[in-house]
Amino acid sequence: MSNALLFAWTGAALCGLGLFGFIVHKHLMRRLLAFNIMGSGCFLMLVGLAQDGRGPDPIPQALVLTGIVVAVASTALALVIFRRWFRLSGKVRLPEDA
Amino acid sequence: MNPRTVCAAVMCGMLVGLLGLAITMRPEAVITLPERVAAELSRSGVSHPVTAVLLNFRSLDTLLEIGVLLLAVVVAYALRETQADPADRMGLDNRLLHAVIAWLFPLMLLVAGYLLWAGATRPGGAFQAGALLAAAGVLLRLAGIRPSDFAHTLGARAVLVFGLAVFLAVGLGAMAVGGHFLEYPPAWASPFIFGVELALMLSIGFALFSLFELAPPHPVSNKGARERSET
Amino acid sequence: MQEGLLPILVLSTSLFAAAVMFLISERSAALRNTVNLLAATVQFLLVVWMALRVLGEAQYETRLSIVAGIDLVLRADALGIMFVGLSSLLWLCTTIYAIGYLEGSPNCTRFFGFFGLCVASTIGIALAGNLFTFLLFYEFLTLSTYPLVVHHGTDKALRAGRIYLIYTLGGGILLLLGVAALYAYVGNVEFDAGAMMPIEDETLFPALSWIFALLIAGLGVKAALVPLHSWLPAAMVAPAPVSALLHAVAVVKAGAFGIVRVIYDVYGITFAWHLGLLEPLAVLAAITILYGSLRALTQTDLKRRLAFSTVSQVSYIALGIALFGPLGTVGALAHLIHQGLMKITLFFCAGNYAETLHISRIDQLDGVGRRMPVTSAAFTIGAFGMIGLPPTAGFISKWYLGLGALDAGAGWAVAVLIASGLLNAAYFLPPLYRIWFGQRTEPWPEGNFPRWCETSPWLLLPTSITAIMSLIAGLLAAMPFSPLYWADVVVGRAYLQ
Amino acid sequence: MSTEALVPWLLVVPLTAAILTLLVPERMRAPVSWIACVPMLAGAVLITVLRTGATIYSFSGWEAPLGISFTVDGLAGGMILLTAIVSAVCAVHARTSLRDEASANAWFWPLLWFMWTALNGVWMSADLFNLYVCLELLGLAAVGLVALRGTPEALSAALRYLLAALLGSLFYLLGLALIYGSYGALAFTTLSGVLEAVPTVYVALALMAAGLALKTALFPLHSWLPSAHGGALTPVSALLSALVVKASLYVLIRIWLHLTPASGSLAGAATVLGLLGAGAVLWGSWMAWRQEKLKYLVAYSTVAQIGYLFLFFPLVTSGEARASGLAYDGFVLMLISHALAKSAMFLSAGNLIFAVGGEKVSDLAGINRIRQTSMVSFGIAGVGIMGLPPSGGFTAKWLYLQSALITGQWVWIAVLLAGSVLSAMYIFRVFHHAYLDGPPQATFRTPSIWLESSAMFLALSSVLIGLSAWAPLEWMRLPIFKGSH
Repeated sequence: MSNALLFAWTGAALCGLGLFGFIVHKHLMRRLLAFNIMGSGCFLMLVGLAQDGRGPDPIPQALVLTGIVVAVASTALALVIFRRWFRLSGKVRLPEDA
Repeated sequence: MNPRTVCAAVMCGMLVGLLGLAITMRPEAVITLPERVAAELSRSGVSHPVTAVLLNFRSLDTLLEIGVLLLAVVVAYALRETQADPADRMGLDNRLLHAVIAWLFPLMLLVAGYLLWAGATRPGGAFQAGALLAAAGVLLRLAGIRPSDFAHTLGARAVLVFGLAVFLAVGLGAMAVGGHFLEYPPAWASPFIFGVELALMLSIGFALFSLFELAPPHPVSNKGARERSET
Repeated sequence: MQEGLLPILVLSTSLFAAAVMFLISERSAALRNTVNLLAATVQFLLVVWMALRVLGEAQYETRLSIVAGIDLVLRADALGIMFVGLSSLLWLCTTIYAIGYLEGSPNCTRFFGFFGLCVASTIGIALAGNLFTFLLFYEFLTLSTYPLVVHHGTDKALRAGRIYLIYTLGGGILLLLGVAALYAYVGNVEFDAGAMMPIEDETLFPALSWIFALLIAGLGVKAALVPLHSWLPAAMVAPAPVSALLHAVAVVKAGAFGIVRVIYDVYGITFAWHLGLLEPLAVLAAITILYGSLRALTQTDLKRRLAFSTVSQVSYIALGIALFGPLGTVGALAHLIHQGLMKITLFFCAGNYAETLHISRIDQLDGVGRRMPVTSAAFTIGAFGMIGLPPTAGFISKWYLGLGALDAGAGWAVAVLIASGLLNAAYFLPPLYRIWFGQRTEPWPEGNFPRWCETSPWLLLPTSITAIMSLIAGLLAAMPFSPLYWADVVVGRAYLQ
Repeated sequence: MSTEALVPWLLVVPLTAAILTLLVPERMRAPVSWIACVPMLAGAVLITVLRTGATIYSFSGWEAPLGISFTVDGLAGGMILLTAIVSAVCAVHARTSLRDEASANAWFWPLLWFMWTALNGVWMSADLFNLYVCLELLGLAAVGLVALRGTPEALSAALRYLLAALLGSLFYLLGLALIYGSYGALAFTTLSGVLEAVPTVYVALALMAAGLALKTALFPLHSWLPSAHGGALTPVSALLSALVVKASLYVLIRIWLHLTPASGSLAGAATVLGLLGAGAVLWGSWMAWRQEKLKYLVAYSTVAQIGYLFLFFPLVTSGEARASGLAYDGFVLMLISHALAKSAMFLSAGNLIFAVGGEKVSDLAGINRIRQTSMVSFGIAGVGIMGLPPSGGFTAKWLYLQSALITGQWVWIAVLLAGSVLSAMYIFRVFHHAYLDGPPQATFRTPSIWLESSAMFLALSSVLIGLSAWAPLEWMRLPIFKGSH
C-alpha cells in the first residue's frame, strides 16, 4: 500500500474517532477537539486519496490550506461563544446535556 | 452502557466502514488537473504550485476564506460588547518571560517575513506568516504588554479589514484593465500576489491575535469551576 | 370601458371596502358606514347593469393566467348573474342592518373588513369561470367567514369557530383533492352551460365517479348536507347579520351553487345521470330535508330552529338538480333565490327580537306581534314562504320542484316535499300563533328607539325590504326579471345546447 | 448588456458593504447598509430580467476545472432576486427593531453583509469546494447573528447551531474528498455525466446528502433549528428561516441534478428523503402546535415546511417527464413562497411580541385593541403557510398534487393534505388567542409604521407570487425541465 493511501486510511480512522468523540462527549471543549480531529481526518483523506499513485497534486494541498484556515476560524468562533456562554451560565455543556 | 455511547459507536463504525469501502473500491479515472496546473504555472506569477492555486487559480476561495476569519473576529467583537470584561488573568509579570520575548519577538517577525517571501517559491505564505505574527502578539499579551485599548479603535478594525480590502481592490483593478475579477495580467501577477499576501499576513495575524485578545480567560465562578472539575 | 373588466370591478368594490376597513381606525364610524354603504350600492348597480347586458347575450370574461394551463377566470353567465344579484342585493340589505346592529360595539372595523372579504369571495364564487377559480374563492370564503363567526371572542363563539373550521377545512381538503384529480385526469375544467364531459374511454368512469363523490362531499359540508351539517347550528353564536348572510347567501348557498355548477357545467347533467350519480344525491338530499325539519321541530331556541330549517330548505336545491329534468331545475334555481330572501328575512326578524326585546327562545314570543307589528309581519311572510303557502315565493319554487319530480317520475320525491311542507308548518305555526295570539303579562323592556318606530330604523328597513321582495318574487313570478324568469333563462340556455 | 459582467459585483458589493460597515461609526452602519441595498436589488433585478440561458463566469480568468466558475441559470437568478428582496426588507425592519439592542444594532450589519455574500456565492457557485467555503461563510455568519442577542439562551442556541453546522460541513468535505480522490475534479461542468454508478460515488453522495440534510435541519436532524430560529432577534429569525436553511438544500438539489450518475436509479434515495420530509411535515406541525412561545411556533413550522421541500425528490424521480416538470415548478414556488411568507410571519410575530410585550402565544389576548396591521400580515402569511388560496403556498401545493396525481403516488398526496390540516391547526391556534379579550389593565404598544409595512410587504408579495406564479416559474425553469411544458 502506497504511503499516500496510508494517509487516506489514517484519515478515515481519525474521522471515525472524531465522530465518536463528537457524539459521546458532552463537555463542549471536548466536542470541539473531536471536531478538529475529524477535520484533520478529512484533510488527510483529501490529500492522501488524491495523491495515491499519481504523485503530488498541488490542488488538494491548497484546498487543505484553505480548509485549515476555515477550521481555525470556526474553532475560534466556537471558543469565543463558548467562553461567553461559560461566563454567563457557568456551564460547560449544552443545557440538554447537563 | 448508555445509549449515547452505543449510538456513537454505531455511527463511528458505519462511517469508517463506508469510507473504507469507498477507498478500496475507488474507480480509476484519468486525472489531468495537476498537469494543467504545471502547464499554467509559468503564467501564474509564482513558481510554487500551491501558492499559485491559492492566490491565482482558485483565489476566490482564499478571498472568501479571509472573509470567514474576519467574520469570527466580528462576532467576537459583538459578544465582547454585550458583556464588559473584568480584569483578566493574563499579563503575568515574569522576568524570564520578558527576557525571552526580548530575544524571540524580533526573530519571530523576521521569520514571518521570510515565510511570506518564501511563499512564492517554496512552502510558506501569508497564512503561515500571519500565524507566526499572531503567536508573537500572544506572547506579548501573556507577558502583560497589552496594546492598551487598541482593540476598540478604528485603527484595529482597519487593520482587520486591510487584507480583504486590498484583495478586493486588486481584483477590481484587474477588472478595470479589462480582465475578469481577480484576473491578474501575467506581467503584473507576481507583484499583485505579493502585495495581496503582505496585506493578508497583517490581517490574518491581527485577526488571530484579536480572537485571543477578545475572549480572554477570567477567574471563573465556583459553580463553573466545580462543573469543569467533574468533567 | 373595456367590458371584460366588469366582473373584476364588481369583485373589487367589496374588496376595496374591506381594504379600507383594515386601514381606518375604530373611531371613525361615519367614514366606515359611508364607505360600506357606498360600495354596496355601487356594486348592486353594477350587477344590475351587468345582468341587463348578459340577458342581451353579452359575454363578460376576465382571464388571469396563474401557471401554465391554470387560469383564474371570472365570467358572468346567466347562472352566475343570478347568484351575484342575490349576494350583492343582500349585501346591501345586510350592511344597513349590520350598521344598526353593531352600533357602539367594539371591533366594528374588523367586522366590516372581513364582512367585505366574505362578500367578495361569494361574488368570486358566483363569477368563477372554471373549477380552479371556484375552489380558490370557496376556500377564501372559509377564511373570511371564520373571523365573523368568532367575532364576539367568547368561549362559545371560539368553540363554534373551531367546529366551523374543522368541517369547512375538511371539506375544503376533499374538494381540493377532487378538483386536482379532475385537472390531472381531464385537464382544465371550464364551466360551460349544458356541458357534456368529453370523455369516451370507459376506464375513466370509476375515477370520475369517486371524484364526483369527493366534490359533492366537499361542497356538501358548506351546503350542510346530512351528515355534514353540524357546524351550521353551532355557528348560530355569530352576530345576527352574519348568521343572516351565512344562511341566505354566503356559505350555505355557495355549497349549493357549487353542486349546481358541478352537475350542470362540469359533468353535464346527462353525463352525470349516465354515470348514475344523481340518484344517490337525490336520496341524500331527501334525507337531509326530512332530518332538518325533524330536528327543527324539537328546537326551543328561535335561531337554532331557523338554522335547522335552513339545513332542510337548502337541500331542496340539491334535490331539484338531482331530479334529472328541466322543471325540477327551474324550481331548484328559483329556490336558490327565494330561500335566500325568505331566510334572511327570518334571521333579520330574529335579530330584531333579540336586539329590541332580548327574545331568543320561542316561548318568549307571546304577544310580540302587538309590540313589534312590522317585524312580526315580516316574520310571518318568511314563515309562510318556508311552508310554501301561496302566494309567497316559497310556493312557486316548491310547485316547480313538485312538477319536476312528477316529470322525472320520482313520486317518492313528491311525497318528501309534501311531508317536509307539513313539517315546516308544524315548526313554524306554533311560533306564529304565539306571536299573534299569545298573551304577555309583564311589560316589555324599554329600548331607546324613536317613538314612531318599534325598533331601530336601521334594523327595520332591511327587514321590511327583504320581506316585501320575497312576497313580490312570489306574486310577480311570471313577470320578467323575477327569479323564476331567470331560472327559466338559465335552464333554457342549459337545455338548448 | 450581458449578464456576465454583473456576476462578480454580486459578491463585490456585499463584501465592500461588509468592510464599510466595519469601518464607519456605529450609528452610520444602518444608513450605509440601506444605500448598499440599492445596487444589490438593481443587480438582482437586472440579472433576472436580462439573463438568457445560463451565464458562466470564471473568476481569475481561469476556466473550470483549473479555476472557479460561477453559473447563473434560472434557479440561481431567481434565488438571487429572492435573497435581495427578503434581505433588503429585513434590513428595513432591523433598522427600527434593533434600536434597543445596542451591540446588536452595531454588529448586525457586517454580519448581514457577509451572509448576503455567502448566499449569492452559494446560489451561483458551480464548484464543490467553493461551495464548501461559501457554506462555511454562511454558517458562521448565521451563527454569529444568532449569538448576537448575547443572552444565555441565544448563546447556547448558537453553540448548538454551530456544532451541527460544523459536523455537516465535515460530512460534505468527506464526500468531496472521495469525489476528488476518484475523479480529480471539483467543477460541476467537469464532473456532471462523468460519475459512474460505483460504491465510492454513492458513499460520497450519501455523505454529502447527510451533511447537507443536517445543515438544512431535515427531520430527525432538526433539533438545533427551533432554538436558533426562535431565540434569535426578529430580523435574524426571518433571514435564517427564509434564506439560510434553503442554501444547503439548494446545494443538495444542485448535486442531485448535476452529479448523480446517469446509470443506476435514485428511487431508493428519493424515497428515503421523501419519507424524512413527510416525517418533518407531521412532527414539525405537531410540535408547532404544542409551542408556548409564538416565535418557537413559527420556527417549528419552518421544520415542517422544509419537509414539503424534500417531497420534491420522490416526485421528480417519478420518471414521467411532465410530472417531474410539475414537481420542479412546485418545489421552486414552494421555496419562494415559503421564504416570503415565513419571513413575513417572523417579522409580524416580532411586531406582535413588541406590541403585547410578551413572548407567549397566550399573551396575544386583547391584541384587537390596537391597530390590526401586524395581526393581518401574520394572517396573510399564515394563509401562505397553510397553503390555502390565494397564496403561493396554495399554488405550489397544487402543482405538487398534480405531479403526484399523474404518477399516482398516493403517499405524498396524503402527506400534503395532512400537512395542510396540521398547519391550519397551529396557525388558527394563534388566531384563537388573538380573538380572546385580554386583561383590562394590559397596555399595548403600536409598532412603528416601518415595522408593520415591512412585514405587510412580504406578506402581500407571498400572496401575489401565488396569483402570478407563471412569471417566476418561467424565469427559473431549468433546461432539463424545459421539454416537459
